[in-house]
Amino acid sequence: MKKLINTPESVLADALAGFGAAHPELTVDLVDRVISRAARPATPKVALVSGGGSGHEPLHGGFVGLGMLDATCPGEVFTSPVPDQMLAAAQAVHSGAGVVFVVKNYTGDVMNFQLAAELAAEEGIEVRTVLVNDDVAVEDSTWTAGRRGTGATVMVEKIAGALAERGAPLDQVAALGDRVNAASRSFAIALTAATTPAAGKPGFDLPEDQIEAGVGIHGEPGRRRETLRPARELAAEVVDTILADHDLAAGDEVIALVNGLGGTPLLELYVVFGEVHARLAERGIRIARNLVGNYVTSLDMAGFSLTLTKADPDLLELWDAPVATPALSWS
Amino acid sequence: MKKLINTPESVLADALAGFGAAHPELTVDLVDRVISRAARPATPKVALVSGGGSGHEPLHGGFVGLGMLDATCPGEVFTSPVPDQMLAAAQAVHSGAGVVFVVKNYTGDVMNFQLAAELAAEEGIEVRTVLVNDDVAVEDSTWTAGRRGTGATVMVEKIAGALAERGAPLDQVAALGDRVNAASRSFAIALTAATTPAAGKPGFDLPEDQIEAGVGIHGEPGRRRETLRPARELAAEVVDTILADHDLAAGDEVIALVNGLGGTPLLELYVVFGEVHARLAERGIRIARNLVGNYVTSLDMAGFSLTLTKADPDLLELWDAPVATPALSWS
Amino acid sequence: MDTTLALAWVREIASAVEEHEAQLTELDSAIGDGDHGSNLRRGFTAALAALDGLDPASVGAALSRTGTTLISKVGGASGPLYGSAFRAMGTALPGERADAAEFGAALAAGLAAIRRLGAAEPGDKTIVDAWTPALAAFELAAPTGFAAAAEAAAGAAEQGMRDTVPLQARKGRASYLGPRSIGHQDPGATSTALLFRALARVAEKAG
Amino acid sequence: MDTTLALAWVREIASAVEEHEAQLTELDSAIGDGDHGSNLRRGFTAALAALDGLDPASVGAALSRTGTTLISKVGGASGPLYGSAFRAMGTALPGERADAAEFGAALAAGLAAIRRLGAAEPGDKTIVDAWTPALAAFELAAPTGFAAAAEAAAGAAEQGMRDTVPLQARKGRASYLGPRSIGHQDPGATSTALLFRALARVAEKAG
Ligand SMILES: Nc1ncnc2c1ncn2[C@@H]1O[C@H](COP(=O)(O)OP(=O)(O)O)[C@@H](O)[C@H]1O
Ligand SMILES: Nc1ncnc2c1ncn2[C@@H]1O[C@H](COP(=O)(O)OP(=O)(O)O)[C@@H](O)[C@H]1O
Ligand SMILES: [Mg+2]
Ligand SMILES: [Mg+2]
Ligand SMILES: [Mg+2]
Ligand SMILES: [Mg+2]
Repeated sequence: MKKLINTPESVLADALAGFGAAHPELTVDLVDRVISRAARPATPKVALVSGGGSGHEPLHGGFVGLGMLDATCPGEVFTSPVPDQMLAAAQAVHSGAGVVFVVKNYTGDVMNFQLAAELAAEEGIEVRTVLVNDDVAVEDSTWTAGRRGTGATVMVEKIAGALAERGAPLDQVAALGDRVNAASRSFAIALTAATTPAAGKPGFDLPEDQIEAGVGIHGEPGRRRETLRPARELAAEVVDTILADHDLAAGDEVIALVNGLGGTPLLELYVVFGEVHARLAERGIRIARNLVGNYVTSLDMAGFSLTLTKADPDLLELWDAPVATPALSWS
Repeated sequence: MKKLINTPESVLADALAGFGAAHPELTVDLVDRVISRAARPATPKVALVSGGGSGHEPLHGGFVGLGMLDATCPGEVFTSPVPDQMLAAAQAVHSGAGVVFVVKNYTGDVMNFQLAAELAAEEGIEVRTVLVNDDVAVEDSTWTAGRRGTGATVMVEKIAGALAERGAPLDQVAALGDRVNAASRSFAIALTAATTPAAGKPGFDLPEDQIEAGVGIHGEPGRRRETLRPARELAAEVVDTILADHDLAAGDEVIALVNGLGGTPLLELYVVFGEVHARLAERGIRIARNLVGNYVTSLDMAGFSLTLTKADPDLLELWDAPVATPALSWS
Repeated sequence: MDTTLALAWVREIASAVEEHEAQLTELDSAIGDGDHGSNLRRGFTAALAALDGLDPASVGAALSRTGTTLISKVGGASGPLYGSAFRAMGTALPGERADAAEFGAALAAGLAAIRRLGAAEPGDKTIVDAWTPALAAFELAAPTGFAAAAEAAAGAAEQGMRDTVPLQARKGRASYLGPRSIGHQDPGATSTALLFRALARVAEKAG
Repeated sequence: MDTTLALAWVREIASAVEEHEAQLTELDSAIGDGDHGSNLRRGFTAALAALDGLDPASVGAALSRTGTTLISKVGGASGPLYGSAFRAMGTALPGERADAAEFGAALAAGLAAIRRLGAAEPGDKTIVDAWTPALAAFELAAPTGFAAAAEAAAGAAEQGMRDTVPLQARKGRASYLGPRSIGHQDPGATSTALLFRALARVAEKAG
């Protein structure tokens, strides 16, 4: 394992210190491990708080700022943060209008945020939870842990964040978050496995001509192993898998995220985007907005995920609203 | 070799098609291989044109837009573009106020841009060339090819681009580009080698506990092989190497770029930034502005480079000026 | 069980977790995200620190403190699950000592907390698959004394742990693998077996 | 040399480059960026297409066209260098045929173009280190006829190529490696040797 770290144990603390030094416009609490906006809102606004394991950067710290998250609490690498952190994050940014927890659907994240919501309620903070579960690779039933939350998190945080910025009330912001999640589906393909600092070796072995289809963002293997094929075929497979599960028809518009998992050159992500674009065009579906780059990563994993969010004029208008965060910024 | 491509031969064409689909605000000429701003300036302005081999994304295509480049011409992977492309780029954005070529100092880039400048002059386009040569790993003498251009390219393109946007004349924009370059120094460390689609295997082998110090961005080996050490020690080595060659004293301010080479997780880049920040602070040098992320990459290479640009109020003011490009955006 | 034994149990778990950290991580790498070992080590190291110098008034005090620490230090799935279990056990043991029957009831409260929070059924390939047979064995053997009950529970937990191998996971991260989770031993069931083996060891030493 | 031979030379180079693409890439990976093989293949494939159907009026016409194509298709260091060299050779050969002395002068013009653009000295571990001895050998043997001169040039180019191994690069990408460039054969000198070997081959065939 080769990593630019001091020790596996200190990665999170060291990265947070660096993040704080790099982003003076944000407040980084190194003790509670909370990243929050330094400026408090002039009038009370709904606070968006997210959090999850580290190793997915820029998610979530890179999305704290105007028009998106108010705070986040990073856990250890690939490990959900603890309720104390979540509570501290909520307390740091609660301005009286309530807090929305944006939670990716993983057993650990869900349980810890549930305990945190109970603690917050005891402190008199009103909390709503938006559960993100967009990964169609995973079987979804009442008997399973359900679908994972992946790329749609960016969509939910951007769009619900824009609405919160406009002063919408708690229930409305949470309902919009749910709506964006329901309109989103994702699927990922990995060319290599991620190596966590703690494990020190790749989560799984993958021969030179093999890929894992249906992987998550925590280094776990996917649903099946396949042969590496040209980008055109992989993109078609991913698009078709998503469309088979998505309420999208010819004439519809989407927001598309072609997301790098951390170890894939941007050049290749643009190749994939071109193929996704072409495949959707064949189906009569137009990409109205897009992001291409590393947004929800899995450390050094090579590969990509595609997220498609069915768009409508309301969602597009909120998508276009100004945002100013380390990783997403436009006006 | 595992890559998200169709064929090694079509990588550039496919990526450009994807880039064009992803960025409708830019014009992508797939025949001449030129990326340029779609909107023409209302009044003549100096046009900034850069270009170089592909595989360094977001450089340069990701820096085309308001406040930065007017056009770029991507070459094949790690191969300088050809004079025809450079001329086409200049012609696409020349509005009567002249063109500045921002050229990274590599034999191929320099010679091709030189031929292009001759062609442009024949077409009546006034051209100035800003040569970027910031890499202190390389011996600089009249007997050698001189220092490579790396991270400082971002600084030059951002700051000279801001001045051009304000309507400054050709010589002034070029002179500022030269000044930014002269104020900048870089040094890079690689943990792994890059694999080009054409070669199909890593440019060099690097054992599990070894790193290459003083690497460039074209997959070439570095100046020396060293043992992997904690991020703190590597950052100190890089900072000290740069300071030994830089006119920086206690009390000075810098713009710092901690740049990922393509395969290093952002989490680790923040660890490195924290250590760089601390080391500079020990020397009394303050980081006034910074970028942390993948800006000048070398395909899938793991590692980082550090660029320090000595700042003054003028440079900082231009650095802070609005920019709206795919990879750099603020207002 | 008395307060000294409760403290000794947590210490014994901590050293077992430290010793088996790599194994837990290995198992979690195969069907999860490779952090179960470091998660539990971080948690029980913190628990040791939290218990340091503590003079617990009840058997449950040390366990409650351990649970609270796990919740606030571990994260992931195992943090809230084990944390809630220890808190529930702590609440169920308010006295200065507890006999085997009382301790069995506490173990039952622990399992109930895990199932309330995680909603896993036996057979889902989780902690529940080791804890459930361990509890049953403990209760069955309780009349023969604490040490014997703990020994029976440890053996049953280990059997439950091994029995997770052929199961397809339906809860936790391993469920994302679908049929590919079959053939691997569950990391959480493995750490539960360590927990019960630690109990048997301190109980035997205490005589 | 006549126009047919000039065309044959470019075609022979193209097939030599295709055959040795992997070797050139390998050499360029060791001390450069691993694209010399694909650069030249792209260039000479384009040159073949540009020459297709061309009925050159002079020996130089085919070479000029080749040079222009290399400049506009190759990029990198080798594109402008070889491109300018072929253009200079083309300009130096305005007639329908050229004898060995005239062709030697064209080779000299090619080398001058390379050195004007690239500013490399002999010993800098570049194209110049193969072209310089090749030119000298060609001129020396010119009186004995074109084929013999070309054969001598090819041998000298190959010797020059091998002699780059112990050199430390002072120009081009390999110079960034400093002393670590020592012990590797220069890719550009290698492709120059291919160029001259192709010349010897077509000259011999033409008798
Ligand atoms: N819903 C659940 N109920 C009981 N145990 C569970 C549940 N989900 C996961 N687990 C247990 O947690 C273990 C994984 O713990 P850990 O690796 O620390 O957390 P994470 O999965 O968040 O990385 C699994 O092996 C499994 O035994
Ligand atoms: N200044 C120069 N003069 C002559 N030849 C040079 C010079 N610089 C580089 N070369 C030659 O170019 C070769 C590399 O060509 P190529 O790999 O195609 O271009 P690049 O270095 O831009 O990738 C080197 O092996 C060397 O022989
Ligand atoms: Mg985890
Ligand atoms: Mg090159
Ligand atoms: Mg885990
Ligand atoms: Mg090369």
